[in-house]
Amino acid sequence: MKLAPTLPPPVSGVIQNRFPDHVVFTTVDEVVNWARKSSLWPMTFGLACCAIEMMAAGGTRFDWDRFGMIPRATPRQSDLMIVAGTVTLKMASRVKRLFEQMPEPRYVISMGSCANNGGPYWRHGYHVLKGIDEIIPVDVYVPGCPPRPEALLYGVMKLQEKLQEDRVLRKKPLAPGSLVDAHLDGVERAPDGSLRIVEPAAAPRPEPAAPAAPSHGAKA
Amino acid sequence: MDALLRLFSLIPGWDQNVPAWASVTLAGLVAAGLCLGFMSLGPVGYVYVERKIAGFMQDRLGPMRVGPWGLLQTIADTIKLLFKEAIFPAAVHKVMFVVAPCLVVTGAFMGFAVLPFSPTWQAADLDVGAFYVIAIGSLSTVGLIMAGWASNNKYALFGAMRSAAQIVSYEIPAVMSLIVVVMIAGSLSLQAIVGEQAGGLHNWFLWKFFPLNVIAFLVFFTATLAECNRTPFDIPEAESELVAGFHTEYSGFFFAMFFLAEYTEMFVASAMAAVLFLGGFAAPIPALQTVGGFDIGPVWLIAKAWALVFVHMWLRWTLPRLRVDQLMHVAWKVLLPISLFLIVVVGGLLTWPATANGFPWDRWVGWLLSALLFVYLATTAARAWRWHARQVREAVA
Amino acid sequence: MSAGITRPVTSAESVGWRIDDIGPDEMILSMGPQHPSTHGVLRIELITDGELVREARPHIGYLHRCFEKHCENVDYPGVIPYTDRLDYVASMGNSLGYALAVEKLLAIEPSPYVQTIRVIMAELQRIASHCVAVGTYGMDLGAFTPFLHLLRDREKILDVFEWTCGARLLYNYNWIGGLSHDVPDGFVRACREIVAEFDKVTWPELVNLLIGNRIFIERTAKVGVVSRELAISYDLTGPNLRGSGVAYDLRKAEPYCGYENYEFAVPVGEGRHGPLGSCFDRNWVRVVEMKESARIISQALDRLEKLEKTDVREKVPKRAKPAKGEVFARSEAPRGNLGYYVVADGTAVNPYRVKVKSPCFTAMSAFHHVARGVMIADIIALIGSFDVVLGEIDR
Amino acid sequence: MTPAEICTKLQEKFGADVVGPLVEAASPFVVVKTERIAEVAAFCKADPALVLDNLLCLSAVDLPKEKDQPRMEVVYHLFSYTHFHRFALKVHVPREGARVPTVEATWGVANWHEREAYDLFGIVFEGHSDLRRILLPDDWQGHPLRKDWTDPDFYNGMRVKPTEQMAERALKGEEFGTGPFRHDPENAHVPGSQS
Repeated sequence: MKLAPTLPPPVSGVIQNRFPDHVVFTTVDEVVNWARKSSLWPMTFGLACCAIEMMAAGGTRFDWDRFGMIPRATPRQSDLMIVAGTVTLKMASRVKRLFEQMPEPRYVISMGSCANNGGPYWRHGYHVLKGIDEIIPVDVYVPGCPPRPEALLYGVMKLQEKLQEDRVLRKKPLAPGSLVDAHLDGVERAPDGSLRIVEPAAAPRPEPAAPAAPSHGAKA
Repeated sequence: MDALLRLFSLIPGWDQNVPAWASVTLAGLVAAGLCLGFMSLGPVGYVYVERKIAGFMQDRLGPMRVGPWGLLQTIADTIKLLFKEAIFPAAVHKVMFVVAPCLVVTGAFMGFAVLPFSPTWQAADLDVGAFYVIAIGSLSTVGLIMAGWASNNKYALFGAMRSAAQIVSYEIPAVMSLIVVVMIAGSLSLQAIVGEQAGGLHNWFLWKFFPLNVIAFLVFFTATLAECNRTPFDIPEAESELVAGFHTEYSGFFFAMFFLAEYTEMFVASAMAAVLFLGGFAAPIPALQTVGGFDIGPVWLIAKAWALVFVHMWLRWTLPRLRVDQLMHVAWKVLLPISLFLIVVVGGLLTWPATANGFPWDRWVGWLLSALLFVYLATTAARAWRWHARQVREAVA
Repeated sequence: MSAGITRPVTSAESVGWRIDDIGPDEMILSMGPQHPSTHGVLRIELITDGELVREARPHIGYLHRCFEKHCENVDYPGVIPYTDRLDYVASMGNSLGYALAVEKLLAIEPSPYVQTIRVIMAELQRIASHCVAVGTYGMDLGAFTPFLHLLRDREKILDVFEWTCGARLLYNYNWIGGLSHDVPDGFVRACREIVAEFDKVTWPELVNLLIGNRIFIERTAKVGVVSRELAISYDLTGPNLRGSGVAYDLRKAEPYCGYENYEFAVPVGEGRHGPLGSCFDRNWVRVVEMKESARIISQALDRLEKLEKTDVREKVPKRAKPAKGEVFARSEAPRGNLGYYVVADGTAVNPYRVKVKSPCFTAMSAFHHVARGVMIADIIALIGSFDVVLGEIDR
Repeated sequence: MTPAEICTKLQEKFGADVVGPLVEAASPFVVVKTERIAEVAAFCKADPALVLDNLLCLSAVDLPKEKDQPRMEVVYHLFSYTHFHRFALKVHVPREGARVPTVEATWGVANWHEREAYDLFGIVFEGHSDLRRILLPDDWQGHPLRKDWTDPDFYNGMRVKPTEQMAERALKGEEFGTGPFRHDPENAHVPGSQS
């Protein structure tokens, strides 16, 4: 079953993802990708323990400014969200909103076990989100509790590698490795060649195993 | 512009065939293009330098990975911002939201029109050049308020109101200390002001009526620091208080425009300080004014302006920021009285009959007042330093 | 598309003020949970009239990680990693407090060698933690550079921790009845170097660059005055209490881990530049405490060299199962008195109930008192001066 | 004063309302009648010989399997910054419909402690100025630190209780990504294509 987040987004820009593979567009894509990966501005967004290690990564010894990373306080001006720490259920809606406030293209690094899957709070944490990928898509997972600053920087470098493969002007394949015209559930090709998301009702959606209505804990 | 027009007349047959208005328009466009290029490329340098300076002061390296020694860092930032989505939140006033950054950039950019890079390299030698720079500089206030209001965000509004209050307040001491220079030069034209200072280091207005003009320079520099929203006066975009101040809701290239305007304003303000007090394009030693027959005035002006920009950065990475009321206190209760006092004394010195009853009163009264002010300021400074040293000593003990 | 949140969370906001609560010229400013200087995920609602704050109301719980529930589900030693994550800036202090509480239940007395190492570690951690506290405080007020200088010097302390127990931030070091690892060879020398460098370089530099700065003093000295009565009523502890002039330090008043063997002063706020109990005083107490900690470390290192080396896991119980009973034990963590109330039911290997009295929780509960009538910029100065860590507030 | 002396003093003042004798534990305490706790608290703070001006900790304990009677306890750990002595008070409340008078007026810090006890145990503090949830979201159902608490499967569409399947994955070491936006090696999205 195909899951909704793996769908490529609908093509909306005038020049974005509209051109075939061609030496000109490839070069332009490379330049843009180089610029994007060289200037990843993270949001100053610390949740818990990992935020201290994130600060250390921005500090004197590890210094992520070497990679061109300047922390920005507002989501509008940041490219990268480093989810550093435990996401609780109360905070989850805020994290999601912050992610939505970031302009495209935006990237997410899930830093630390808690953000990856709930970490040590996985089993008994009645108020802990079981992984940030419950609510937002993640590009790179950095394991550790907390990860060392070097690990975070390695995660950033992995993201840079991933970014260099991105397609800005060129058309996107529907899934990596597949051909451009490969079929994907929930997406159809318009006569002009652009991709369109079909009505969500028609798209297969994951059904939670249990009903989504919260079953209450023991009441007093 | 004169230089451009002369350049045009070198083309055979130009003067005969091209009407004068066309020549002037063309020259204006070319001059504007040059300024624009200078202005847009400038921040590429400043941002890199600022990050390297910050790195140096904080014991780290700064940008290293993008190009050799990170030299391409700002270029990458610019390309990225160009290709970034520009978000228009649902509740913004769209027209104002777009116009605001344009207005801010325009305000910063128009200051270039009268900056004299050399006797001939100047877009327009207005008779009221000094006044023009100040007037056009406050255009950005309008832009900032528009940005804050149109964003429909409380933090942005706070930032806008703070910046309006700050820029309006600090303009007054800046103008007052500018008047001191204007009185000495007897002209508002920047060319004339620089012309008065030509002929070497000792002719700079900085040393005129020593130490009065040194104080005027410091007042002017402090006020422009505040007008550029730089630390310790960066409260309109105080990151730890107002998230990002008036540009909280701006993304992509609109944000880049604010960024551009900030650094351009910094350069214009520093260049103005250099023109008014440090001799502008005049070389410190007359022999260095030309190299191989070429006038290198522009180099001198840019070098002086950059030196002052460096001080801006130095302060930024050293000092904490003031609170709003303390900021107003500095403007209205410290800088304004000092600059008014300077106007009175310098004016008196300039208009006093040179020798009344055969006695050089002007010199004596002038030096006496100067000495009084100097003693006062020197003791204040010494007290402040002693106080700081005592704090440190007591703390360490 | 989104399979995450099925319905918007609106009712959580309903606890805020209503429209009747604010005057005609006032507005509500919501600060946090994502804000650069709320030190984590604190949310503060302010009623402001322009720049003036009439009323402030903190909302917490954005980092509630169910610590107390976990304690009831894991065994006694298993709680220690979770205590590390309470106050993640000062993990050594947290696990020490818990170990002390359970040792009281089990009636274990670790050897002097272990206790001395504990003291060294706790005091190193205090310096490291205050480095972050004072540094971020400077950053809140706009001075970026002191923060990075302090982070740089903190790294050296973390290096020693890493050398000893393998972790940089969360150590799981203070075990019940002992320690997880003995200190490595050369530990004493490394610590001496750190202390010497701290005394010679870091501390004078901090005072010169930040604390003695006129703007810093103007911003902090007359702001956020906490009286002695308010401090005691709201159970402010540690530097926050001492900043209000109460010279109460658990290391002196109820010594544990052999703190009675060391000579050190208890710094209190003196009202140097304004009323007693201001933000400056609280911060100043932290700054001086760092120096006193360095003094304790030097003495403890001397002591460690003279003591006979014992196995640090010698008294660690194989299976910790205390008899039925309960204990409330406090220790002086960098942020104040950290209390653990541990209830054992005598039948299980996991605690029946653990409640943490966290110093940041109580400090934050007094916040609305102090935040009345200040300016927005002072709110930031206030949060920083209480030095809250959200992991400990929300647990 | 020693705990015994404090206990005697309280018994003198409140008589039979100080229910139990002093329990000599690592932290000695007496049990007080629930209805009178506010008065006892005020007395403890005001009496010049006691001056227990500091509430160190207010904790609730759920004891559903207690032999004599299933109950909850609220424990007040007190300290004096004048005489430097410590003492503890306890009240017993029923597990259902627990109500305790607030001591907020005596110690300011009790405000938040009582809110926390209400949030996590469901104990209602009568007379409290602002009794609402403090740690958990307002629309949360139930009180998680009670012993009969079971995790709900979902809260607002977000999973709370891990499924067996997730547990299996975690055991196998497939640690990351259990959510709907999970990392799927076969369908890994191209960077920048998130929506």
